[in-house]
Amino acid sequence: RTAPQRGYPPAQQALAALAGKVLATGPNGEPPASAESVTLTPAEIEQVKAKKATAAIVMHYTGDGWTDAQIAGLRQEFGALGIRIIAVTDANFEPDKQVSDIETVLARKPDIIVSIPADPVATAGAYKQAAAAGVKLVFMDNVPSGMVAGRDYVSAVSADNVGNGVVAAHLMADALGGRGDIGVVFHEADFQVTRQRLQGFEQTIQRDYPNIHIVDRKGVTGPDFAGQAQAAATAMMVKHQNLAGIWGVWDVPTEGIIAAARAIDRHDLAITTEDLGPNVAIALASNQFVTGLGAQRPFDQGVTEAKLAAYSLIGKQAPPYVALDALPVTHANVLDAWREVYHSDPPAQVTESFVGGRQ
Amino acid sequence: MSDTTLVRPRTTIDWRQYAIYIGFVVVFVLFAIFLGSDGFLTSANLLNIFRQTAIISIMAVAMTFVIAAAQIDLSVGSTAGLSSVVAALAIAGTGNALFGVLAGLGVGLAIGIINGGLVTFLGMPSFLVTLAMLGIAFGLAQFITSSAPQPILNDTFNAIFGGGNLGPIPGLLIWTVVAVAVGAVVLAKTRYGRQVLATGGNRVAAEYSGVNTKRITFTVMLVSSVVASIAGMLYAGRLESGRYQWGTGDELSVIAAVILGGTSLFGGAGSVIGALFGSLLIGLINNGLILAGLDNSQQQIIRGLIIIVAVALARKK
Amino acid sequence: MSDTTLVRPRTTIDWRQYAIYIGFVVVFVLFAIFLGSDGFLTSANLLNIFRQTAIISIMAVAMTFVIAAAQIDLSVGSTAGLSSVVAALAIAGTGNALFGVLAGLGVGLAIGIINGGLVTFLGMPSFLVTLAMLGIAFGLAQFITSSAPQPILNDTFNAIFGGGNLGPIPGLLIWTVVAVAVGAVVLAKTRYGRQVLATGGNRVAAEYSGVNTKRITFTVMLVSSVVASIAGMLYAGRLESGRYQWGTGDELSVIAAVILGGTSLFGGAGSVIGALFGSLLIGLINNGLILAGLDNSQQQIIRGLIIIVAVALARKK
Amino acid sequence: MTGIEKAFAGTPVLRGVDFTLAHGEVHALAGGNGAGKSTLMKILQGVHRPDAGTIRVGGRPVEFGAPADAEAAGIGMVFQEFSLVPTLTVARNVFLNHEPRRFGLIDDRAMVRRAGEILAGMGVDLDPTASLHTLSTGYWQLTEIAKALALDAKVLIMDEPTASLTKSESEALFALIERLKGQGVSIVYISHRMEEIYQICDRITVLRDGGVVLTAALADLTPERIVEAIVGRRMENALEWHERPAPAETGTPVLEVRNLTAANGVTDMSFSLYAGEILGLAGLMGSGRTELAKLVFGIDRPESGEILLRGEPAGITNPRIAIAKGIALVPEDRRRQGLVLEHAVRDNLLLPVLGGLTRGGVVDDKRGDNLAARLIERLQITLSSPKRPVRLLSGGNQQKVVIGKWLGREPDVLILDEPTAGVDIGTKTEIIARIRELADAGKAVIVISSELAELLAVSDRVLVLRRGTVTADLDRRDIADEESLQLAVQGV
Ligand SMILES: Nc1ncnc2c1ncn2[C@@H]1O[C@H](COP(=O)(O)OP(=O)(O)OP(=O)(O)O)[C@@H](O)[C@H]1O
Ligand SMILES: Nc1ncnc2c1ncn2[C@@H]1O[C@H](COP(=O)(O)OP(=O)(O)OP(=O)(O)O)[C@@H](O)[C@H]1O
Ligand SMILES: [Mg+2]
Ligand SMILES: [Mg+2]
Repeated sequence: RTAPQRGYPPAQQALAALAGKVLATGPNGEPPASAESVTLTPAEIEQVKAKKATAAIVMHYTGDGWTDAQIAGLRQEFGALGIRIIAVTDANFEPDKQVSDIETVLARKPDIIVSIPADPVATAGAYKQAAAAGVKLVFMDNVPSGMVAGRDYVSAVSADNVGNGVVAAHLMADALGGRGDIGVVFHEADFQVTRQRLQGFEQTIQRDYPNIHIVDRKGVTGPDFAGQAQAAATAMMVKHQNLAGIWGVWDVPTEGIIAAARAIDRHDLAITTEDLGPNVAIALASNQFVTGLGAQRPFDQGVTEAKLAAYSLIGKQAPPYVALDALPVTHANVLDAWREVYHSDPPAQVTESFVGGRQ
Repeated sequence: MSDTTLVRPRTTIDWRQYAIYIGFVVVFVLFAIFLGSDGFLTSANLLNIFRQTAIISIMAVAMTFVIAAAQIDLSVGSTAGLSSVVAALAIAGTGNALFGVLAGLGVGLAIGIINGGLVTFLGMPSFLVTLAMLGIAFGLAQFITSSAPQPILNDTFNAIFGGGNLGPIPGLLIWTVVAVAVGAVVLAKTRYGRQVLATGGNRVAAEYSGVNTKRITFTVMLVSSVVASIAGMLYAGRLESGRYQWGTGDELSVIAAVILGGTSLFGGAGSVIGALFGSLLIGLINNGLILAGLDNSQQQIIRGLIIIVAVALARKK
Repeated sequence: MSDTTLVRPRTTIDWRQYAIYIGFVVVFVLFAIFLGSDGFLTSANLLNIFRQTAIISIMAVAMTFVIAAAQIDLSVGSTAGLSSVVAALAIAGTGNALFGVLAGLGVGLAIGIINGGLVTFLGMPSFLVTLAMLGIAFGLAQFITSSAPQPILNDTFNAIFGGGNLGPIPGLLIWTVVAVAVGAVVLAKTRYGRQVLATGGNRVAAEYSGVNTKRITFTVMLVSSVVASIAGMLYAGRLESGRYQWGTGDELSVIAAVILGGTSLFGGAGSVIGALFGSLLIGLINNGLILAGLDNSQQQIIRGLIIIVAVALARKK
Repeated sequence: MTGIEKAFAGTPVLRGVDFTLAHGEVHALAGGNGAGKSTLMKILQGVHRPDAGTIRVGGRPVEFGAPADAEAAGIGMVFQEFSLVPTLTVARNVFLNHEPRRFGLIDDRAMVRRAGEILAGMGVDLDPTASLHTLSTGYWQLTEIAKALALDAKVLIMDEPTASLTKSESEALFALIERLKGQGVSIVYISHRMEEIYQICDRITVLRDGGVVLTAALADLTPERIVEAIVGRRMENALEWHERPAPAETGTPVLEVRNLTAANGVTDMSFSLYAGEILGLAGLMGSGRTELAKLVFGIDRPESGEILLRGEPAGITNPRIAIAKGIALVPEDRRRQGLVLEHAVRDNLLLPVLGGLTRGGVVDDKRGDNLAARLIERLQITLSSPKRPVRLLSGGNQQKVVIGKWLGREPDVLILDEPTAGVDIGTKTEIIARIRELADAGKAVIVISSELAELLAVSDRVLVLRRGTVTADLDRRDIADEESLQLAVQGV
């Protein structure tokens, strides 16, 4: 096994060309509007404040950095708009629990529900019930089946998950110098967000990089994503002695991949993934294992969702689908990327472990 | 020399008798006081609590028999999941709700016969058998659907199972009442119920008394699976789709409800009504904590504390 | 618990003796034959099996004592999670690995004292107490970290706990060997071990024989939590970070390993070596099925089938 | 012990009991079932704490919070309900919590050896490595005794140690007691068997309803006087044999066993039982009496030979069929085979007859309660309430519940395995009378008893079993006395 030499110009050009572009389209094929286009005038903000509205945030899950940043963004913007948050629920990825959560928060008669459906089919009934009760709905990432923007809900705001996959693919190609065998650790569930990432990654590899071969794919189902991913990655490396890289569908499974590579001394393994979690950020900063990732902008996404909710209160016409482009993150820009994604300084551990001087 | 402090029969420890009811009332009153303004007491919300706990309550009725017979069934959750997808597929295939129901029940029967058979005739520990079955049923459900949800467009089915209401009363509430009523009478008032308790209390003595303990063990496992398959269809009807994840992790909630209700994990004692209130207590807490606007981590902490305190307080009485 | 445990189906005793070892050998041989070409037999892979099962094995040692004493501990998984984040925070705060370890152990001690105290002195069922504690510890871990992972940059800590190797031997393997050796000797060869078995086998008889059954119950619960907190630090070391999800769902795997190993859920019997092989068997199956390239749903099905068949076959012997 | 008082759940059990045990004496403690014997001794052993009264050991007042304290004070006890762990071996039970250790670790080999020595000292051949749950009551009893002996106690309490032993084990035990006495050990001996008490005891204390009604040296007491003290009224000797009109041993027997052989030890056994007959089974422990009962009742399966019921092959493959065909078994081991200890007395009594109580699928609790009440009445079962767990009953009262379960119905063939173990004289008479009643009503009865006197009192005919086969079939009238039967049993 020869250590791949990093750096592959075609990949770098592809990334440059991608900057600011959104590849995904809305749930009903709507073209994406940009987040920057969603704004409120001071007058409109006063109008909203006067409404003294309440909002409930109904999440599929609240256990990771991404949902945290989303909620932080929502809290900040709702605060600024004088909208009170009366409940934040966590369905622990269980659609039936989410249905219960919706029923329960409806008992508190919120004006707004910002939510990410854990399942587009199963939760539709409950969301329709909410819409019928006159609650303004704003969705993140994913929309319940059979609901129409403008009629049943205000708008859907999503990260460009396809784009994130594409970015990670180009970063992988760059790290492998355009050639080598790689493995894929994907999310074995019917979850649109993670499916789009997989699709973006694999299609890009197959389309743009004929010398890179996906030789093994293994799914993780949770709850122990890291543990499952470690077992999967280990098996891949045992079976394919010259495996050059592995893509992880988001940062938690990727931590398992890192542990696997570390455990069996594969320090030359190139790992790319999605989402800028602290641990993968540290890996990037310290130049270990992770060579790059595609990051969403969950905080901005939250802010945008809050603004769109405000639109509905004052009857302002909202775009049906808003998407935020994917942010390529490498060792070089990891600290800046953190500030951009979370609107806060990177944790000490990340800055400390940055090798090769401050930026 | 007969004393007045009549402890009811089949008591292992007295607290079991009333703990759950006291705990339930205490928690309810507290919520009513502090969350009344947040819509806790609205009839809509109270019905929510029933709706949200119905499926667990129904499985808890059957689990009460299983545990009273000194067995355990960890496969109820994934049996529900498998039944939900099989029913959905059958409906999609035949367009006929009845076939869906039969297919779902078939799943329960098959799994129950396997669980019961292995435990009864090979003498394998029910913990292992049903744990293995948990994986098998879950895997099968995921495999045959390649983990995609199976929408159910048949309104009759969705109305009967979970979705519909009878006037103001949610269908799920009716399902619960029926299941609990039947279960309570059978366990407390029929020969079969007494034999279940005897089998769980002392299998050899029951055998010497002419109880067919193999039959008892087999039937409690069978019924548990069949009820779980009905629960699966209730999920399917309520969520208008079958999905392999329906019911994931329910086994723990169901067993918790049963134990909260005063049934001993070691068998020989059991209370169906207690199990219902165990299930309601958990649902009540979840509902109240969400209305209180706590986030998930805080909910988890407080739920745990409430359960401990409720049981401990009642224990003192 | 009551004298009714005087009677237990004989079957729960016979098959246990060898089931797990036979099952283990059979599965291993099959995998060696069919997966040899996929690198199953490479020393790297065999070490992987140990590495991947180590944490479960270690918790299973302590759980063997808990179950042999006729108790149960559902809180081990989330105790591990809480200890991992507390240790990580302490290291981040003090920059000193030792403080991290002490903080982690402190978590185990605190939880163990609460669990043990409630079970022993309030006579609450350990199932409920530890189920409640599962939620509390999980919620706390999520709350104090606001569900963010806590990276650990201290190389000493990461090397000692899980990360490092001693020459070719993974540190986790050494942890396992030590835990199993100590556990096996204490259970089989010391008076404390006998007292645990007696307490679980017939509490009243143990009391009559001068055994302080309260002390036994308290200590098994305490040790279980402390060991779980060590397991949590092993997660932290292996994944170079503390996170509230570490250990989620481990309670079932741990209990399954113990039962597979021939310990009766009804207490009174227990085998630490058996529990180790129970844990290894599960890990072996997972490893083999992943190498075989099956997707998760197929793995689930086959794992279940293998467990049933392995136990059933051994049962016949 | 002076002024000892104890109440359970408000029910007084001991009302100011004084009890003194002299150095090196064997002191009998007698009384009806539920009189408070075991409770009194459990207080001395530190299991229960007295509500009032003081305990002195060697003149010094002591407070026992737990059995460990009593053991430390040199007191050991053979518990009536046993203090054994079924999942452990005989040896591990014998040395439970006192295991011999080397370098801090348990020395199992030494333990097995010493357990073997103790058992040998009791004249018992029992494998110390046998797991207890595979053994029958007789062996549990012996293990329990060995366990107490292993303590080398200065004061030894024996609560009905011979209840499920046969004569030969009992004799060995008595010899041992003599030796211990010689070594200055003081012994409290609880028993319902008059002849034992006379054989080995120096003094006796009689309890009735939790109070002492008699304490005296045995030398100055007649058996009648003691019985009167126990039951509170004069009564004729229970174990008097009344010759009954011998049933016609012609025509087809109700039960016939031909060349029966089974894995449980029964080999080539043959006999027949006629309507209206009471057949006694005598034998040493392990002689296969219980095993025979288990075969007839369908618990165990025969390998060869046949069982005929009224001339027809019985075809009994499980207890349910046996019961349906009119056979009832009062099992030997009340704790393991007879009772659901956590369940109410009432529920235990009704368990076998629930079918008959069911109306429209639902059990008629009113009729059930009445039936239970009648049985409790007839058997003089002492309890605070039929709805309380049978576990809380005294040993003898528990045994009465087991018998009551089957007296509730009218079986054609009634098999009683050690039915009067632990039952007091008053009730023993009642039970024997009931057995005769059934026989007179044309029912066939098999009585297994290790108390030969009792066997001779009820039987019309006695089968002697040895190593699982019939070695003698004696008409009661041809048996001169207990000794001659004992010789037949031992096969000399
Ligand atoms: N733990 C307990 N709780 C409640 N009542 C009890 C308990 N133990 C004993 N009793 C009651 O105390 C009374 C005396 O019981 P004890 O066992 O001392 O009688 P005993 O003289 O030993 O009778 P036997 O000859 O049948 O053994 C009985 O009525 C019994 O029901
Ligand atoms: N030496 C021994 N070691 C271990 N187990 C024994 C031994 N002897 C007998 N047994 C067990 O005890 C049972 C037979 O003894 P048991 O005492 O029940 O016979 P029995 O004829 O009923 O005599 P008794 O009625 O006096 O007990 C058998 O089931 C066997 O399992
Ligand atoms: Mg007694
Ligand atoms: Mg016998």
